[in-house]
This record gives sequence, structure tokens and C-alpha cells, in this order.
Amino acid sequence: MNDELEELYQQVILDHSKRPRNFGKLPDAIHVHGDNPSCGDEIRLDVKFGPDGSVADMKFTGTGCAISQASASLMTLKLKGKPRAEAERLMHNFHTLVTSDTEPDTKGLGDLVLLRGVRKFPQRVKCAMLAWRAFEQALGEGGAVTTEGE
Amino acid sequence: MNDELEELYQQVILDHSKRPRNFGKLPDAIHVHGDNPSCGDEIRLDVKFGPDGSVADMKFTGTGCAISQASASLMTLKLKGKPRAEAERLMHNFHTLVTSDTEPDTKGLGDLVLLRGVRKFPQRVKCAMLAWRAFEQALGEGGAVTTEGE
Amino acid sequence: MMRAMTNNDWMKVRADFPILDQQVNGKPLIYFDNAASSQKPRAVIAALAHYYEHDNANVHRGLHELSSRATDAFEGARMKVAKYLGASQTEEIIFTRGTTEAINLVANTWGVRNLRADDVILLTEMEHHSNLVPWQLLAERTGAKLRFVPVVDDGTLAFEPALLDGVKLFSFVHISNSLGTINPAAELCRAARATGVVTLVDGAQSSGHLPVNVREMGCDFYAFSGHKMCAPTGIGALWGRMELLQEMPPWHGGGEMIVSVTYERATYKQPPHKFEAGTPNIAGAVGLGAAVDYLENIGRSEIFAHDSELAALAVARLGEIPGIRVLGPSGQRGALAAFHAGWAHPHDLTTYANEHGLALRGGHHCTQPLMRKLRLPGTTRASFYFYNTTGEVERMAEILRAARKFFDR
Amino acid sequence: MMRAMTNNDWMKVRADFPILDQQVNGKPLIYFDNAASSQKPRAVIAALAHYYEHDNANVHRGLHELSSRATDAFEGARMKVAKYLGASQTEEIIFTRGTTEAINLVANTWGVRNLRADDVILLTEMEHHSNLVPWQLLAERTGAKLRFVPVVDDGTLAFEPALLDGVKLFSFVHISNSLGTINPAAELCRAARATGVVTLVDGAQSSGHLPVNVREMGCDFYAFSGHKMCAPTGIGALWGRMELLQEMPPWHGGGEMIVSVTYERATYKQPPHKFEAGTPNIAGAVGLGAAVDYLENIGRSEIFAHDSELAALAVARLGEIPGIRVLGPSGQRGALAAFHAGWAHPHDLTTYANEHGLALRGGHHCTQPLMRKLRLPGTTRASFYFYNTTGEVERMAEILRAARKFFDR
Ligand SMILES: Cc1ncc(COP(=O)(O)O)c(C=O)c1O
Ligand SMILES: Cc1ncc(COP(=O)(O)O)c(C=O)c1O
Repeated sequence: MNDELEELYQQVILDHSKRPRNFGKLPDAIHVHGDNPSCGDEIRLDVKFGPDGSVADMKFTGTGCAISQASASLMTLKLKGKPRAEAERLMHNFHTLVTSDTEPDTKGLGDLVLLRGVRKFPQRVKCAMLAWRAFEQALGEGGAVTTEGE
Repeated sequence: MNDELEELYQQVILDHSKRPRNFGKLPDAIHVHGDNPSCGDEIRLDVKFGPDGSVADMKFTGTGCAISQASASLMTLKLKGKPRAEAERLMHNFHTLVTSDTEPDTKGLGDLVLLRGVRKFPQRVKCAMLAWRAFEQALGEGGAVTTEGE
Repeated sequence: MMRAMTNNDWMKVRADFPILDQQVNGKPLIYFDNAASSQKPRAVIAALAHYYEHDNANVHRGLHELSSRATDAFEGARMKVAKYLGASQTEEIIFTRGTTEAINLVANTWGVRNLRADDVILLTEMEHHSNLVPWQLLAERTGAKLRFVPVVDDGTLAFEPALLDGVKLFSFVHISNSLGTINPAAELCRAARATGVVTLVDGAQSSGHLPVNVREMGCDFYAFSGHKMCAPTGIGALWGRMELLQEMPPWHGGGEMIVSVTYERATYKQPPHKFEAGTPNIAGAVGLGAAVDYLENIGRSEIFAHDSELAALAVARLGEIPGIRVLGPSGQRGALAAFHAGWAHPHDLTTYANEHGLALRGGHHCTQPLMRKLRLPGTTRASFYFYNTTGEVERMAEILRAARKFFDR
Repeated sequence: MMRAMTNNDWMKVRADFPILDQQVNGKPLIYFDNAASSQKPRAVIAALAHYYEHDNANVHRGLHELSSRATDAFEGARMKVAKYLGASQTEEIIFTRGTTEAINLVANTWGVRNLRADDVILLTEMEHHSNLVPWQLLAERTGAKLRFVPVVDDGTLAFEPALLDGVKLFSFVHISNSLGTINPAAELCRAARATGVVTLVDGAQSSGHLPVNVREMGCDFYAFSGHKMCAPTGIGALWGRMELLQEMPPWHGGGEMIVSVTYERATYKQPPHKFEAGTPNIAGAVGLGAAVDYLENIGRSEIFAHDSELAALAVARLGEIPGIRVLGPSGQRGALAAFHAGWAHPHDLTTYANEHGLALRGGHHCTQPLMRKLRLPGTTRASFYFYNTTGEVERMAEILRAARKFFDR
């Protein structure tokens, strides 16, 4: 079997892609929409921020490949309840994890580090980043987002 | 010296191009205009037909290369006074002379046979034919003409 | 070719394509993305090099030797294409960058001249974006309306003559790049012609895959891309009926397309030059001529037979894999099989295939509205050409069976 | 190149061009028709072959190896071109077939969006048909008016700021292909910018001949053709300021240029993709990238110096031949010398030259209105590039002296 494929599609990732956590909608939340037009991947992310700016709640819906679905599912698990600064730090480190040759600070990323395999597949980085770009947008409050340029 | 050039630009041809005969306008004649847009060669041919359809008189003006000027000058000399059928025969034979590998009936072409050298220069055929196309047009009575497609 | 091609002949043909002889990710390359772009035989690559090493110059206006040779090569290619398509006149061939530019040309010339508010442009639900967006833009400019021939479950068109009411132009794809459907072009053109409707056939997937004769087809315009039929990128053509071409206004203005220009206005040449402003893709056209020669030497009926065999085998093998549903018609089809795999998204499957040397394409294949109608996020497509082999199709089936195990764990 | 080029270096450079090593009519070819189209170095021809033999596939939407390589090669070429022109962003480069298509693109997008009846488009009297006819067509469509900066006796522009009154767009040639005039582009752009006039520079004759930096020049659009700068035919580019590109409507509709499409409407990508509908000339772009590398390796200042030397020598030698009058400015000029010979029409002279292996161009050089203004039926033009030599210029002078004897007998 091909090692890079094994690393990209780890059991946990396939599992999250088939049974995404926090899949659904949140009424009265900030809704952001993201897509990768050339793939057809789409996501709707609903985020509620607490009064202190922390991530109070978060759900998503959408369609897409295993990578984008798993990344979204794992992201919601990790970011829920995090202070804003910590959420931003994780976002930054996750981006480094999937795009850079240098190893980021992986503290707090948990199972998200399993997405590290995406590095070897530069064209799939935008899949891994889709949910995160949506989250970044939500931080700036609403609007549409695309990761097509990655 | 290059033989093909010598054949193309014979003394008589250069002479006609510098001192074209029948250069000018004919009032009350049929005027036809011909051009080769990509060369910029232009001719205005004025023709008077007799009551029997013969070529009563003919003059031309215009600008262009030695070949187009000489061909026009020689044509007017040859066609003037000819019955229509004979003029058409000469036109046909001249076309064969400058385009074909087979030798036409050159009877009556006189110095026009000196333009035979054009054969070796396919791109100059339209220059040699410009005046003749105009004459053909005049036979069909008036209108503009181009030999660009040659 | 006078006799039928043997397997051995096909292997020889395959050897004409240097790119196929390589490993991708340690596995022999299986190139099944031919509907997106075909590969090029040595003869075409050599024609480009020969042109640049011996004959290159600008065309049409030069009296020197290289310019004559370049012009002869360029106009010679036009004659080859005209003959290849069965055009009545060489001058009916207008060189373009490809299908997309050819369709945009018709929209911006014939379309702008002939369409008025509320006129109808009839398309089909299976059109490529290149035969959809130009008409949307034209509709915006003129107030014309779009109407669509429905696609039914088996991937064929539910055409009926009543759809032609109020229609000025009917533009449809000959072979669908996302379903594989071969539309009954002659029949559709006949129906259109009977009510005075002008037809454009998008031949992107047909020009290199089966014998095409535009006069027998009875269309008014036929557009195609060279790069999908062994020719270089950046060249293709529009064929149009001379009567229509003559009445069309110019589109691009510039050198080569004018008879005479003053500072205020210009008069235009006859077709095709009226529509070929500026220096054309000379080498591209020469390469297209070489591709036409190459394909004719094999024979388009032979190619069609070979491609059909591959497509039929692919449909059969794919059907044996649980969870896979092949789109498109059950009978005769173009040289492709697009499918939905319940257990893997097209992009995951394409990535997986690539790791095994297999080039597939996953996505909407530039037919987003059709995918939406079919409620699919996209499909995975294997598309073939004459240099592909049944062995490669079998190997694809193997890879996909392994993929199912991999993703379904 | 870090050090100045020696004669020896230039001879080595010349050896990169296989086409130059041939006889025409039994004489060594002297190719002096570079303003029409340049020749291609081995590196560019090899880049095309390499692309087709190893990496060819369609770009942008594929997840397989060849598609990634093709996309990287194509987008890499865009980066090279952006850097070559000094663009602020790679995305400001739109690939087109050449200068003509680039100008038509601006006319049909920026022009259609911004021009209203009685707005003025300012051109010059020395424009190539490709920078004249598109504006005539646009004027017809919008009711805008054309105005012209006069050309004076020495072949330079009589520009004055008052000409900019009521002007929306000023489009002018950087280096005239029929006079050799190098227009003061930066100065003209500055004047235009001061009154809010948008500028387009026709760089067909400048992009490969001298250092060009669009930001220093201060223009808004810059158009050029690859085939005139060692690249393949069928590729060129438009550079535009991102602010302007973003606000321009699309032109051609089709694949690759959309974000999302329904049967009714489409949304478009950001530049440059918005303006690149359909499969682009991928190999052409790759070849253009190789040409850019090749030219940068020599150095554009070096090329300009060499070309200037050839042009100055040609002007001097031509001036020694009785009856010859050279057009254009007396000082600095582009790499060409066009002339009128009292004793022979340009076509006769060109035919004569060709019989001696010398490729000249005779005619109006796609500047008919200028020829009419100058009362010339056309001119004979010798145009140079860095692979030409002073020896070839001397040989041309010899041939022309003999021609005078021949025609003046
Ligand atoms: C000054 C100028 N502008 C525009 C063009 C048109 O370029 P192209 O034919 O490559 O589109 C040319 C070349 O013919 C030119 O010399
Ligand atoms: C059916 C169909 N139409 C049009 C096109 C567009 O062709 P091109 O991109 O070569 O212009 C394609 C190819 O992508 C196609 O498959």
C-alpha cells in the first residue's frame, strides 16, 4: 500500500468524514459560507461567540471530499469553547501544519495533526483549509469565502 | 546575376513601368477600380467599348509595383481596338501565361509574353493580373475588383 | 488504413506518443483524462519543431521565402481541416484558440447581429460552460431568452419540436463530456432547419473521435478544439456556412482582417480573414494540420470502434464494483465513463488513483448546472483515446476495487 | 549577463537559432523581418517539445500528476511574464493570442463598460491597425469619438496636453513598427494620468527589445505578442492594473472563468481567470516563459544596445544610396529602418532582395492611414533582432546598391 495515501486518509479522518461531528445548523449564530468552486466543495459554518469573544458554539453543514469534511468536523471539536486568542493560534498553527515544511507548535491541535499528510498533496490543501477559512471569516463576522487561490 | 530576376524585370517591363503608355483618364468611359489591399496596388481603368462591343479606347491610372504598372501599360496597348472576343481570348491566354506551367497560345500577346517570368514568382501573379481583372470587370460593366485571392 | 487495425497496430500507434512511456508515482502512467486534453504524437511535435527550425515567419503579407512557406503551411492546414470536416469551401474554416473562442465568436457576431429581445436561444441541460456562459452573456446584451432541452434519466435528450418555438439559434453538444451521450446531431439539425432555426454543434468531444461531415450533419456552425484531437494547445476552429459567415459583422479588429483602413473607418476582408485579426497561431495551425493527417491515416471509424470497445469494457467493469453507478446512456456512448462511487468523493478517488499512476478527473467537468440537476457533487470520469488499451481499463478496475476497500474500511 | 556582450558572445547567441543556418535562393538567409515575427531559439522549441513529451494535460481542474505539472508550468510562465514586465501582481497578467487580442479585450471590457457617446478615445497617427480598428468598432458601438495625435515630419508625435480634453482613454504604440519611433511612453502616461485618462501601451515592438517596467512607465494597460520576442505563435499577454481588471466585465464566456454557474447565470472568478475562458494555449505560455528566461539571460539592455547599433548602421548605409529616403527619427530609434527608394517599388525591391537571400518586408506594414498621410504607396522595411549582425547589414547595403543598378537601368 501507498504510505502517503495511508497517511492522508487515516482511519480517524475517514471516520470523521463519514460521521462528521457537530454537523447541523445553529439558529441565531453567525453564518458563513465557503466554497472551492473548482472542486464543488461547500461549507456553511455557524458560529456563536461568547460575550468575551470566545467560541461558544459551532456547527457546520456542507458537501465535499473526505479531507474537507474531516477537517471541518475536527475543527469544530477543537475550537468549541476556546478563547478567541487560542482559536486564532490554533488556526495559525493548523495552517502551518498543512502547508509548511517546518513543524508548527502542535499543542492543542489534537487529532487535527492527523491532517499533516495533506502537505504531500499540495492541491488538497484548499480542501483542508476550507472550514478554517470560513472560521477566519466568522472571526471578521460573516460573508462568503473561497480557498480557491491556495 | 540572377536569371529569374532578369527574366521578371526585362528591360521592356522596366521601361513600361517607368513610362506607362495610355496613362490617364477617359471621360465618358466605363471606370473600374481594382486593388490588391495587402500590396497597396491600385488601378483605375477607363474603357470605352464600341457599338459592336470592341475595345474602342482604354486608359489607366494608379500606383503599384513595376509588374502591375507594366502589365497595365502593355495590356492597354494590346487590347485597344480589339474585338470583344479577341480581347477575351487574350485575357484568357495571358492568365494561362502567368499562372500555368503549360504554354498558352501566345499569338497576339506581343510584348505581354515578357511577363511570363511572373510564373516563377507566384506571389506576384496578382500584380500582373490586377489590370486584367479590372478589364474583366469592365467587360461586365463597372464595379470594384480585387485580385487579393490569387 | 485499408484493413482493420489489429491489436499490434494499436500498440504501434501507442508508441507514437512519447508522454505515455513514463511512470507516475512509481507506476506506469495510465492517462484517462483525454476528454480534458489529448496527448500528442511525435509527428505533431515534430511538425512544430520543423516549422520553427525551417519556415517560421509571419503570414500573408510577406514576399520573402520564409513568409511564403509559412503562409503555405498555414493555409495548407486550413485546407486539411476543411476537408476533414467535409466543408464545401476552405474559406469556411476560421482558426480560433479552441471551442470556447469559436462559440464566443458566433455569439458576438451572428448573435449580436441576429438576436432581439425575447428571441429564444435553445440549449440543452448537458452543455459545457463554454456552450452556456457565452449565451448567457449574449442574452444579457440583447434581451434574448435561454431555453433548455431536458436531459432524462438515461442521460439522453428529451427533444421535441415544440421546444423550437420562437427559437433563433439551437446550440448543442455533439458528445457530452460529462455523460458520454452521443446526441443525434443530424436529426436535431434537421428539425431545426425545418423551422428556420440556425444550429451550432459543439464538437469538442467529437471532432477527433468519430467521422464528422458538417454537410451531412446539416448544422450551420461546428466548433472544436485541436488540443483534444492530438493537435497543439491554443488552436481550434469554427466551421460556418459561407452564407452566414459573409453576413456576420467582424469581432476582433486589427491587422490581417481589413481591406482598407482610414483613420475613421475600415472595410473588411471576406471570411475567413475577416474573423482572424492579428497574427494567428501559425505553428498551432500547422500542428493541427499534422494532427488531422495523423488521425486520417488511422481512420476515424477505426478510432471510434476502438474507443467504443474501451468505453463498453469500462462501463461493464465499473458496474461490477459495489456502490458505483455509471452515468449516461446504456447503449452506444462516447469515449468516456463518468461515475458516482457511494464510498468515495470524486476528489479523494482521483487523488487515490493518481498515487497508482492513473489519471482520472473528478469534479463537475464544467457542467455545474447538470451536476446540480443530478444532485451530484461531481463525478469521477475516465475518458479514453485510441492509444489507450483494454489492459489499462482492466488495471483501472483493479485500482478502483482496491480503492473501495481502502475508503470503505 | 554580468559583463558586456562581445561579438563572440553574439555569434554564440546566433547559433541558438537553427532557422538562421540556411540558404535561400542559394544565398545565406538574412532575416530582416523581425518586426513582423522573430525567430525562436532552440531553448524555446525544446521547451515546447519537453512539455508535450512529459507534462501535457489540461490545467487548473485536475488532481492528477500531469495536470499539476501542466498547471505549474502554465502558472509559472505567468509569474515569469509578470516579473519581466515589473507587474505588482502575477494576477495582472492575462494570457491572450497576442497584442491584437489583448487590445480587443480592453476595448470589449473596459471600453464597453466605461465609454459613452461623445467620449473621446485618443490614438496617434502612427498606430498599427490592431490599435486602430478595435477602437473604431468600439466607437461604432458606443458613439465615442476618435482623435489622433499628429505625426510630424521626423516621425515623432506632436503631443500636447490639450489633446487630452474629453479623453477617457489614450492608446498609443510604444515603438512604431513602420517608423521606428520610440515614443516617450512614461511622459505620455504621466500627462494622461494627470487628467485622469486611462492609458494603453501597444508594446508589440517593445516587449522584446528594451527593458520594460509597466509601473515605471505608469501606463494602465500594456499589450504584447510573444511571437515577436522569441516565443511561439499564438501567445501574448495583456498586463492591466488590478483595480481596473477587477471592475471590468468578462468578455469570452466559458470554462475556467467562472466560480459558479446555473442554467440562468454565472459568477466570475477574479482576474486573470475571469478573462481566460476555455483551455488556454498552455504550451504557448510555457514557451513564452522559456523565451522570457532566454531574453533575460542575455539582458534587455544588451539587446537594445545591439539592435540600436544595427539600426544606426542601417540608417547610415541606406543614406549613402542615391534615391533612398529613410523614414522616422534621426536620433535614437527602434530596431528597424523603413525607407522609400525612388527607383523601385517596395514589392519589386522585396522580391529582388529575396532572390539574394535577404528577407525584407514591403508594404503598408498595417499602418495604411499613416502611409496615406505620408503619400507613400508603402515602404521597404528592414527590421533587426539581436541575432542579426553588422555583417548582414553591410550585405543588405550591397544588395540594395546592386538593386539600384538593376532597376535603374
Ligand atoms: C506596433 C504593433 N502593434 C500591434 C501588432 C499586432 O500584433 P499581433 O499581430 O501579434 O497581434 C504589431 C505586429 O504586427 C505591431 O507591430
Ligand atoms: C463538450 C465541450 N465543450 C466545450 C469545451 C471547451 O473546449 P476548450 O476548453 O478547448 O475551448 C470542452 C472541453 O473542455 C468540452 O468538453
